[in-house]
Amino acid sequence: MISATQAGLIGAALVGLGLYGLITNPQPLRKILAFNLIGSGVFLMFGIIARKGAAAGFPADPVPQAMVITGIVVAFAASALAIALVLRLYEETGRVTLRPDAWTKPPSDGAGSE
Amino acid sequence: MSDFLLAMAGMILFTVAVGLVRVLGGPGDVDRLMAAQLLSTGGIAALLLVAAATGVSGVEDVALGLALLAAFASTAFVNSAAPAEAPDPRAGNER
Amino acid sequence: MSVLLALDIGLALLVFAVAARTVFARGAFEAVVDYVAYGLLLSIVWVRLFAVDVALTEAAIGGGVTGVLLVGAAARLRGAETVAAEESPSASLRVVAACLCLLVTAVLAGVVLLLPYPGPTLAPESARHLAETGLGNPVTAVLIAYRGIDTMLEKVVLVLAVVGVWSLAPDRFWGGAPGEARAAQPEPTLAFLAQVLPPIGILVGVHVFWAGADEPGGAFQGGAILAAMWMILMMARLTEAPPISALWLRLLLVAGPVVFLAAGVAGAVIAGGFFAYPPGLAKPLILFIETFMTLTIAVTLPILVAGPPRREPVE
Amino acid sequence: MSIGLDLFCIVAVGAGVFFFLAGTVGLLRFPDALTRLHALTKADNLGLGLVVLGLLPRAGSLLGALRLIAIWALVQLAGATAAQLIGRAVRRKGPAL
Repeated sequence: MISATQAGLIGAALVGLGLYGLITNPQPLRKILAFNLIGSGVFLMFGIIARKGAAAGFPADPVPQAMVITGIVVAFAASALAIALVLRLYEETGRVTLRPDAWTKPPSDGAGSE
Repeated sequence: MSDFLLAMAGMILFTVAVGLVRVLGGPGDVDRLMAAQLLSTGGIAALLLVAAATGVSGVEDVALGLALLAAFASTAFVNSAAPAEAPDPRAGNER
Repeated sequence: MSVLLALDIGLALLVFAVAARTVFARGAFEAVVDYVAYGLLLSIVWVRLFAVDVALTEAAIGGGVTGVLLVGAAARLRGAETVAAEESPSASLRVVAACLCLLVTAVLAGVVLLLPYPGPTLAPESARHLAETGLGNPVTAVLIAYRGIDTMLEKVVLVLAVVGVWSLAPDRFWGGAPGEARAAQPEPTLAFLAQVLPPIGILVGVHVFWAGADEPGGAFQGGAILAAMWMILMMARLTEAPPISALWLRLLLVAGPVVFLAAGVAGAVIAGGFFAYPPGLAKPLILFIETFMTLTIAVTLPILVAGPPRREPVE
Repeated sequence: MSIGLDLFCIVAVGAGVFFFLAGTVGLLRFPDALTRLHALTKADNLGLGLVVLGLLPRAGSLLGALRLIAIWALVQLAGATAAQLIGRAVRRKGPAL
């Protein structure tokens, strides 16, 4: 059971790491990656809950496992949509930034133009 | 015996991962891809060893899936590195 | 046991190190390669958690399909990188963020350490009714039988994601095809791989789907492997993505949820409950539903990776 | 399981690990991208190949053994193709890429 606890601790650490990346990284693509790190950290915590629910001859509780499988697929769909949005933004404007003032000021004053 | 297999799995993973962590900062994108490729092969080997040592069923299928997809990152990279609109005319007769 | 423990600790540290590289890497491409390696390591962790079904999903989606999506995006966003680098947050913000993240991690770690063992579990419940479904794999039973409505709605989410991606198309491309056109002269090496791999991959995909009734595997995993095979054909440009107006494409995209929903409604009429399966017919019915779900996954994932249409429709 | 088979397994798997080690060292120490590629393919082919060889007697069934061999063959295919693609990319655009 000790290995399951480790996986849970790593899950906790991954959530923190992903959160840090999400906050501090200015590039949208990197934010998407960081968000996925948070997601997989949460999935790993589901993993430890499943493992601690081992019973009835199963090495792990199947219900959290099934939820994680569903979660992985949904996380992929969300990432694909997010990436499509970022790419469209880049194609349309030639830059990718989430800073609000970059869009209200004219592009000539530094933030980056073509 | 299973301790030996697990130790070998650990050694492979450790070796390959040390390579990965060093090379990922490395000189070029190509080196990073190579390190990832090596990790993929090493991961498959480690999975097979762990499966043989712990007797969890179905792990071979995971390794099989990873083996099928082993070339995907490199393929996607080469595809996106080459200019996509105009297929390189030299690609066919470059020998 | 002690060797296994050392392996687990090493694996855990490795996962953390690669994840940290994903966050702190300098360039976007570097981070993407890190993330692909991270997905691979994660599937080994799932094997160590005795969740082989999850490991298969992570291997197929995390390693293969997501890798293609991210590498492609990173390559196309190369030009935007230098611009974005100027916008790094100040050092004080970084410190505050780090403290916040440490706090979150500490709380979650505390929760993990305080979890009771043995914890609350639905495993006995799953085991009790497993025979009625005719399945041997409890995870498949949860996905398709006990919590069928979740799985059905998750397929709807996939369809919504496709709608979202397609809606980003400029008006003139609506009804056209995403991605690159088929090449007159495909890159020979890639073409070789794309000709050899799919027959094997289709076999493996169908095997994983079929084995999923009794062993680790199932519709998600099998479908993801099939999806990867279509993607390699498109990457080698031996074939091209269909125009989004193609009727067969749209039918396949919705086939999974529609068949699932129809089975659920039929259950309400015949078996006396929404998503109830008539006794004795459960297993064939579940495999029937799963077949369509596999097809839908196999089509949806490549279409999501291909993105919005980028070519004008051919009249 | 007889001692002979165990010994075979130890030797083969140990040799496989050696090739992974060699491949990694090569990846870290060789001077340019193409030689590093050379080191990488050795680990792909021989490292995994020897590990699979060592595990074959423990596969249990013929089908299990075939699956192991299939995994190795697939990695060979992927490794060979990836090496070709990477090598071409290096030659076309220079190692910095």
